[in-house]
This record gives sequence, C-alpha cells and structure tokens, in this order.
Amino acid sequence: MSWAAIVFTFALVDNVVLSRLLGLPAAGQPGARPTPADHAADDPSIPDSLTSARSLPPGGREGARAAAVPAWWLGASMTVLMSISAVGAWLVNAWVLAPLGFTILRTPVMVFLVAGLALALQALARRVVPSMANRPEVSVPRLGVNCVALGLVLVTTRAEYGPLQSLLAGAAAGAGYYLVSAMMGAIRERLDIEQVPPALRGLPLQLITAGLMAYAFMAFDRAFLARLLGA
Amino acid sequence: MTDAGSGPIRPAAMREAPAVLLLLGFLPSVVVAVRVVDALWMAAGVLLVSIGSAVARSLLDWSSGSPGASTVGQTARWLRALVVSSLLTAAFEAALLAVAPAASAALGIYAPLVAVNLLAVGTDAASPRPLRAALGALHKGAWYAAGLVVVAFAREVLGAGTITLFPAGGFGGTIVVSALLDQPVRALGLAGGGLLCMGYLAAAVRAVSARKTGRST
Amino acid sequence: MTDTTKLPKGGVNPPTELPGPRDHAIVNAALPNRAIIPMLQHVGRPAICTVKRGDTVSEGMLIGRADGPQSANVHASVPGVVAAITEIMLASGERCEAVHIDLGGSFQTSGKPRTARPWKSLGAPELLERIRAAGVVGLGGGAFPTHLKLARTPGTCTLLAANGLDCEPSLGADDALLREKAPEIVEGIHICQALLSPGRTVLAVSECSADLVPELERVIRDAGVPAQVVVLPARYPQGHEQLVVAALEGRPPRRDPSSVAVNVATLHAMFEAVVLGRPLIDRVLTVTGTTVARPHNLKARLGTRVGDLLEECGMDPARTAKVVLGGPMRGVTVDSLDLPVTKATLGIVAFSRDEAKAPRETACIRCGSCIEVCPWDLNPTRLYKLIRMGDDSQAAVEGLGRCTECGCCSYACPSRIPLSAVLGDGRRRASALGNGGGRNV
Amino acid sequence: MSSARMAWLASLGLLPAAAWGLLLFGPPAAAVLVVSIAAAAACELAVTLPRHGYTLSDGSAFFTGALVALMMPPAVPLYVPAVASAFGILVVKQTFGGLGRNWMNPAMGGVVFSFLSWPGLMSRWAAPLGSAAAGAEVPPLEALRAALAASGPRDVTPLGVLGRAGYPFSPMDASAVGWVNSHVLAPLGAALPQGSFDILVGHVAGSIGATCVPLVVAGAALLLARGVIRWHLPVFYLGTFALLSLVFGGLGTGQGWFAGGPGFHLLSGNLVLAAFFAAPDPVTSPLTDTGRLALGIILGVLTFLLRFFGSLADGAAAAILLGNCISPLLDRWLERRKSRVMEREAA
Repeated sequence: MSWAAIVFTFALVDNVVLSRLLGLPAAGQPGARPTPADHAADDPSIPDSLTSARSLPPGGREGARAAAVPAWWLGASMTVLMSISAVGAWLVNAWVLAPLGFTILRTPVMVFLVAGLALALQALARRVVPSMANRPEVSVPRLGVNCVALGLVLVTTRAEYGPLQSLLAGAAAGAGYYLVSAMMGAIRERLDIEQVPPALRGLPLQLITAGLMAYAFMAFDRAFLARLLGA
Repeated sequence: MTDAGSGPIRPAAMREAPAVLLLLGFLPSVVVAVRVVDALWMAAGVLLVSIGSAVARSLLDWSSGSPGASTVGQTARWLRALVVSSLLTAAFEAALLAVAPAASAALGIYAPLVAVNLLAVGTDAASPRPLRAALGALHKGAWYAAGLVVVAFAREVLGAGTITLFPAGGFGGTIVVSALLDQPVRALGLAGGGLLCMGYLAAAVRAVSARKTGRST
Repeated sequence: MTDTTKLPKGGVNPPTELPGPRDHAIVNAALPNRAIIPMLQHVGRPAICTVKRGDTVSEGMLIGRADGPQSANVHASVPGVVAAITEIMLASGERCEAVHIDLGGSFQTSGKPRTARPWKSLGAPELLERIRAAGVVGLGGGAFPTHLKLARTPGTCTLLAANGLDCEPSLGADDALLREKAPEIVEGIHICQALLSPGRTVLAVSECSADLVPELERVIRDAGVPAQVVVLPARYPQGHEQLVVAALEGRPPRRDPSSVAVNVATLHAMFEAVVLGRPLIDRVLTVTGTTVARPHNLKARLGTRVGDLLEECGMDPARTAKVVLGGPMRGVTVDSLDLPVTKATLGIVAFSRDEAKAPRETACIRCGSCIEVCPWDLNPTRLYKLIRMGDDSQAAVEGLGRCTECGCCSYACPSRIPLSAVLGDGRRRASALGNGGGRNV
Repeated sequence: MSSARMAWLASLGLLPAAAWGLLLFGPPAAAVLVVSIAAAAACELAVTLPRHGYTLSDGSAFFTGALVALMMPPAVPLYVPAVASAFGILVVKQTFGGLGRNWMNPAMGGVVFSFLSWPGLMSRWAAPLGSAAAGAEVPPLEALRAALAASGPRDVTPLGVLGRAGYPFSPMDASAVGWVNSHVLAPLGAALPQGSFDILVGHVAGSIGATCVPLVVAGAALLLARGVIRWHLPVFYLGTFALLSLVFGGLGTGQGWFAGGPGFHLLSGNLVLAAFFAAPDPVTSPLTDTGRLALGIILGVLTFLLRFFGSLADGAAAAILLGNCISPLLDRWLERRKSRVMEREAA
C-alpha cells in the first residue's frame, strides 16, 4: 500500500468518524459554542415570539464563553495522540507481544498504552498550553479520543504496518478527524440558531448530520482510490 | 467529574437522557450492528464486561474499605476501571474466538473497543454492594443492548432483506424478507445508515422520556 | 471640483412606488389656528415651560427654557394666547408638556426685512451662545442640540461635511433647501468652519441634486468659503451621517469623532440664528404618499397639526390606512393626526391600505440579500436568528450594536422577515443589559 | 420577489429540460416525474401540516421532487424516485426543521441515497425516441467508460473513442454532421466527429432531464435573468471543471495531456443540470458571493475527480453533497475574516 494510499485511506475513505464511527466530534462538546438552544433542548417549548426572548443564567453564559474551543486544538491533540500511539503500538506489538506470543493480551496492553499516552499528553499540554488544556471539556483522554486512538491502533496493528506507515496512518486519521470535526462544528453552529424540532435538537441531529456526511463521503471509495493512484 | 475519563462526556450528560448518552458512548459498535446476530454477540459482550467490571470494582472498593467515590481519585478510579474492563474484554475476546470464530471475525476491532466504551458509563462510583452494582450495570447494559439490536434489526431488514439469528436445528439461522431481498435499501447497511438509525432512535428515546417527565410533573 | 464617490457597501435603491414631492419648490404651509408646541423636540432633557395659561406670546418668544446644557430652547412659532398647557404623547412614545397657542395678534418678525448682524468678529463662545439661544437642533431627524455638537476644541476636526442628502427616499426637503437657500447654507458652512476650523470641508449632495452643482460651486466661490462639492449616489441610506463621512473618506462606516456632518437644514437654521437672530420656529418637511394628491415640500411652523398639513396636500382620508412621521423606510407610525410637527419631523408619509398591510413572513432561505445590502456590513439573518434564540449578548458580540435600523435588510428580504425591527429590539435589549450593544451615532 | 416565487420560478426553469425528456422517453419518464413530485409533496404535507400548516405553496417540495425525477434514468422502477424524494424531504430537509434549515440539498441527497442503495436500478437507461439501434440505450458517458476500460488503441477525443467503439448515433446525427462538415467546415479544413449533433441537442440516452444541455441552460438563463440564482457559483463550477477535464482528463486513460474533451463531458451526464439547479440552491450554498465563487471552484475540482476516477455515476450529485458539507465552513471562515478586517478598521 503506497504512502499516498495510506493517507487517503485513513483521512477520507476509512474516516475514523464517518466510516468507523469512532467517536462523534462536536456532540455537545468542543467545536461548538453552547447556546440557549442546548438548554432549550430540555423543554420542547422554545418561545417563537420575538419579544419574549429567553436569556440565560449568567453561569450558563460563562460556560458558553469558556467552551469556545478552537477546532484546530482538538484536531492537533488528536493527530499527535494518534500518531504517537500508532507508532507505540507498532513497537509494543513487534518487540514485545509478537516475540513472547502474548497476542491474546493485545487488547489490554493497547488500552493501557493509549490511556497512558493520553494521560501523559494531557500532563504535557497542561504544562505547555494551560489555557487550552485546563478546560475540562478538552481533556485529552476524552472517551472519544481514546476510542478513536485505540481503534486506529488496533486497525494498524492488525494491518501489520511498518512503524513509518503506522505513523503516517495516525497523522492522516488525525487530519481526517480534524476535517470532519471542523465541518460538523460549522454545521452545528448553523443548526444551533435554527428552530429545529425540539426532540431532535443536539445529539440526534449530530448523529443524523454525521450520517448524511457519511453518505457524501461515500464518493471517496476504494475504487476511486485505486483509479486515482493506480494502486 | 472534570478530570479524565468520563469527565468530558458529562456536559452532554447534563442535557441528554442516559440512554441517549449510552448510545453516544457505544457509537463505534454500531458499525458491526449490520446483522442482528452480530448485535446480539456485541450486546452479550457488553453485558458480560460491564456487569463483571461493576462487580469487580465494587468488590475492590469494598475490600479497600473505602465505599463510594469520596476517597479514590478520579484518575485512579479511571485507570482501575480500565484495568478491570480491558482484562474482562480480553477474556471475552478469547471466549468468542473459541465459541464462535465467525462472530469474532465479524466484530473485528469493535469487540475490544467495548472496553473503552465502558469508560463512558463505567467510571462513576460503583455501588459498594456487589449485587446492586451488578443490577445497575445490567440496567445500563440492557438499555444499550436493546438500542443496538433495534438499530441492527432495522438496518438488516431494510438494508439486506434478511434477519440473521443463530442457526438452530432445522432453522438455518436466517429469516428472509422476500419483499426486500432482491432490491434492498443498501444505503442503510452503510455506516451512514447506522448513524441515521442511531439519530432517530436517540430522538425517539428523548421524546418518550420527555413525555414521561411531562406526565410525572 | 466635483467627483462621485460610491457607498462603501450595501444600500438599496429607493422604493419607487412612492412619489416624491411634485416639484422642488418650498411651499409655505398655512398658519395653524392653534399651535401645539412640545417642550421636548430634541435629544436630552425637556425644556422648562416659561409661560402659563392666558399669557400672550409674541412670535419667536422663548416659551421653554433649556433645562441645563443637555437640552434646547423652545420658542413660540406663532403669536397668540396660551390656551392650555397639557401633557401630550409624542410620536416617539415619550410624554412631555406642550403649550397650546391660539393664533392671534400681529407678526413682528415674519415678512419684515431683517438686518444681518455681523458675526465674523465673534469668538466660538458667542457663536455657540447665539445658536443655543435660538434653540437650533439637528434637523436631519437626529434633533441633537447643535450647540453641543459643534462645541469642540478647534483643530480636532479633520472633515466637515455639509450633508445635503435627504436621509430617506421620496423626501425632498434638503434638496429644495439647496435650490432656494444656497447662499444661506453656505454662510452656515462658514459659521461651522469658524467654530471647528476643519481640515477639509465638503458639501455633499445627492445625484438627484446633481444639476445644482455648478450653481453651488459659484455660490461657494462668491462667498470665498473653502469648500468642495461632492455628488454621492442617491441610494438609501446614503444620507446617514456616518455613511456620508465614510463615502467621503472612502472607508467603511464607523463612529469617528474626527469628522463632523451637519445637515443643510441645520446649517440654514444656524444661519438664521447667528446672522438674523431668528429662533428656530419652523422647518421644511416633505408631505407625500400614494394617497396624497399634491405632494409638496412644506415650510411649516413648529406645532402645526400633522392632519392639517396632510389636508393641505390633498390626502384622501378614505384611502389612507397608515401615516408615518419621518420617511417611508424608518418613519414612526402615528395613531393620531393631531400630533404637532416638531423640530425632528422630516416628513409625513401616508400609505394606502394594501401598502400598509404587513406581508406574510416565510422561512429564511439564506439567500444572503440582507448581508449584501447592509451598509454596516453585518450579517442580519444570523443576528436575527441569534436574537430569536434569545442570545442577545452573542448578537451584540457579532456587531449588533452597529445596527441603525435603516431597514435595508427588511426591504431586501425575499421572505419578508422583519429583520430590521427584530434587530432593533435586540439591540435595545442588549444595550440595556449593557454588554456592548450600545448604538453608535 | 418573494422566496416562494423564486422556488416556483426555479421549477419553471426546469420545464424545457423536462419537456424534452418526456418527448424522448415518453410515458415511463412521465410516470417517474409524477411519482417523484407526488411523493415529495405527500411527505412534505405529512410532516408540516401538523406543525407549520400548509407549506406546499412555498414551492420547494415541488422543486425537489421535479429535480429528483429529472436526474433519474427513464426506465427506473417507480419506487426508486419515490424513495429518493421521500428521503430528500423527510430525512434531509424536514428532520432539520424544514425549508431553510437543512444544510444539505434535499434533491441531491435523495439522488445519492438511491445511487448508494440501488446502483443497478439507477442505470436502467432507455433508448431515446427515434434511435432504436442496439446499444442506443447506453448513455454516451457510460459507453465511453466501457470503451476506455477495454484495451486497444485509443482515439484522443471522447467522441472519437465512441465512434471507434461503434456507438450507435442516430441517422439524423449522421446527416446533420455530414452536412455541416461538407458545407461549413470543409473549406476550413476542419471536421466534426460523428455524434456531435446528437450530443449537442441531447438526442441520446441519459437521465430524463439532463440530456439536452442547451434547454437546461435556457431554463437556467431565466433564473439568472430574474435574479433567482447568481452567476458566480455555476460559472466558476463549470469553468473549473471544463479546464481540469481539458488538461488532465485524458491522463487516467492514457490519452495524454489536453485530451479530456471538456465539451463532451459538459454535455453528458447530470453536470450542467446540477450546476444550475442544485449547486446554487440558496439554502445550502454560501451566503456571500465570495463564498459562492470559492465553492464553485471546489465543486469543479471535486466533480472532475469523481467523474474521472469515482464510481458514483457522473459525480455531480456526490460532489454537490460534499460541497454542502463544505459551505458552512466557507461561511464561517469568511465571517471570521470579515470581523478581523472590521477590528483592524476600528483600531
């Protein structure tokens, strides 16, 4: 599998979000600014009248302001974590598990690997860019992050990639995740201020949006890749 | 819970019904929920692991003589949950490989992911009483299993025109919906279809719970 | 020298349904039998009434003393007897005292020749005092006391713009003044220059008045006033102070203390105040509308009843469904025709029934027309949706405070969404919350 | 002009192409059109009547149904357009609250959904009226792909390839091209390849409404003239596509540089129909002219890639879905840039 093919595959064709469903960016979390819409999600009665516009409790507003996390931060942390853990996974797999024949222990080992790396990265981020890392909603070992990273790690280890290929795959997957999270963030920004059906506001619309995006991304399939790269 | 683990999921939890939250946590396993049988295997695994880890962690709490969340740090509890659930997952993987290799192949990387998914709901302090902990985990896991099977059912019937269950005796294990078999709505079998089903399921759950609360108050 | 500058961005071409004044002439309106003169005809505190019931007042006599600097004098627009002093509600919804004067007695001033008082030797304080005493306020609709606007340390003003553009479509008062009172206006400019000593002075006129340019330039040359005439497009809302300045300086509009724009009607009033010593007791306004038979620019005494002016121009009461004070785009709908003309009344527009009924609002289709026409470069549809979601403060963060409710977005919206009105409400709420939503004029 | 009027005008703009399609493919095409519009209208009513009341008058559901039908192959089973319209209205549009709130174009969503679900059914083509020869039911684009897939010597222009592969163009084409060549072009020493006439007037197999590009453009001209759509997006879309296909189109198939045959590719497939009636949809395209222009270029690139290398039909519909995913990003970036400029101005 050529380098370009790996990049395309992990960034677009096997996108970690749209094709592997590893985590859902911007689902009530970074990438979008919580608006009254989110709180209105609880009560189906969003005032239609323009005069009686509801104002938030100050706490809610502060939260809203604080939660404005740039998507690039998410994408960057994702990419770093994924690349590192992909390589780490390859090392562990090739030098520890395979020689000792402990392949059955692959899952727990990988879980610890990813979790450890995630914690380490978070600690590091706290040092370097506290402004970003100290926000609870962007703590690196988020469920989503773990999920994405771990899934990727398992994919690469099963695909028997070399270390560089694993690194590349990790980076590409991170890029793909960033692309999708940026798109979904922008779309959510639009939906947040629209009068959508109350029962669908928030997570359901996030899922459906992701589903429609997944259909759009079906255009990039393996056949496309093969023809484009002659691979 | 502002630190690691399920911390980030909490803001969503404030707004979403727990079942919907579960669906988000278990999102990846929807990929394999293309056939009912796979969904059932996955659900079994999740129930096993979640109940097991809940019991184990409550036992640990109890043995360490510190019931409840108070004394154990968040990260520590998170790591401990990680250990327990991932070991259990490994066990489940091995068992599945032995019992039903086909299913284990179908689940692929997603069986291991269950371990991580459990962190979505697994890190809150397990009840100090193992039985109650087990029941709690069973409750959550049942929600999840139901959701997963519903999604898988919808996707398989519409997307493939079949309902695949376990072969038993004369029954080959597959029910055919002849109306849809020749030209099924394949798009629903794709990842996008899974996400759509999840979305509408989540909306339905929320609508129902909203009506419930509305009636109760 | 003449050149044409474009709007930096946005604006709409005036709605053509409405007829402008039939001709450019200024017609003297009939004197009111009873003038109702509010004590609040300006931005700031109401004037303090200095007359009581039964007093005999002469034309131009002070009947309302400015209450502190943030206020303006009010004078009797007609001679006569004070019949009553009541509290009335103005078109803006504010309440204030009003002096009812029954016309009677003789006119000492009107129609009699006045001797020009020398002013060039005077210093800024004396000039400002004359302006203040005459109760001059911004006649472009703002009604901000002129003696406050022009009280600045000399040299801080880089651009003085005499604003000859009517601030709304189908209003023609400023154009008419430019045609009939050019010398007076130019002398008014001269007075401003004496007060501000601006770096550059421009007389900005609309394309509609383009034929005047040679004449105006001649007058300016004869008066020896260093000023330049610039023609600006007739697109609404080019007449807005900030947009005139922005167009002249070729930059986006913003509040800018280094430039001053004064409406030509105000300049004329300043001339009368400083040179003739005549207080502000009348103003030129346009009476028009589809149900008005003879639209005209009327020179009406302050306190004249709106209904009388409409009658004078041949309004058909049967067909008229709505009357607004001001212009067709931003005018305030009035429920009674008994309201008096004030210093802030730019015009009176009467609408027929089918014009008046509000069109049905449909869903926003994100066509972007509102963004295109917004002269302040806002995103009206997004702000509208934010406000509708109750997130006024976020709307303020995204520039809601710059909205002047010019109405271009509502006019351009194919879905007939009342964007301008909603943005206005939101802006007022946001500024009430005090998070940067304040209007900037 | 009100938004409803704009939507109905857009439907009117589809009329010429639709009429041509009905003429070429007869009753089956009519059935597809009727079913598709009916399904769209029914779904719209079913959802909106309880919540917003009667919304069919805004014309958007009708337009969606019509556009879906015009992108269908004539002999498609009727449940395909029905499901496509239903998916477009119910899932893509009404899920998000109805007109103006959806971020994806309902018609394109429905079409791509049916491409993904029934790739076989979506290529149930029919021979156009007046050309009964075997193989006339294959659209030129598909025939070209097949011919290029086959090995052997290659002609440089798409029509040349088709001619060599023996694609059955109509007798009319033969006579028309022959006349033009002998009377007009012969003196100039030039010659049109066989099939030029059929391709130009759209007398070939293909989607119901997309065969005759001149008529599609005529309909679009109405929209442009009445200001329903703006020129930026379609022009830059088609321009970018034509340029790319001219330069690189021939590379993938070993025909070399500048051998893509942009004319052929513009005239075949749903591209022009989509470029004028789906891409500029105000709801799902950027808010500003700058954004529309940028999206046009992006769509041109995507459509080029998907048509020459992808497997989803002619790539236009899929490219527009991807464009729908991108345009909110474009809006956001332009908005941010604007505010930055403003801050600099204020400072």
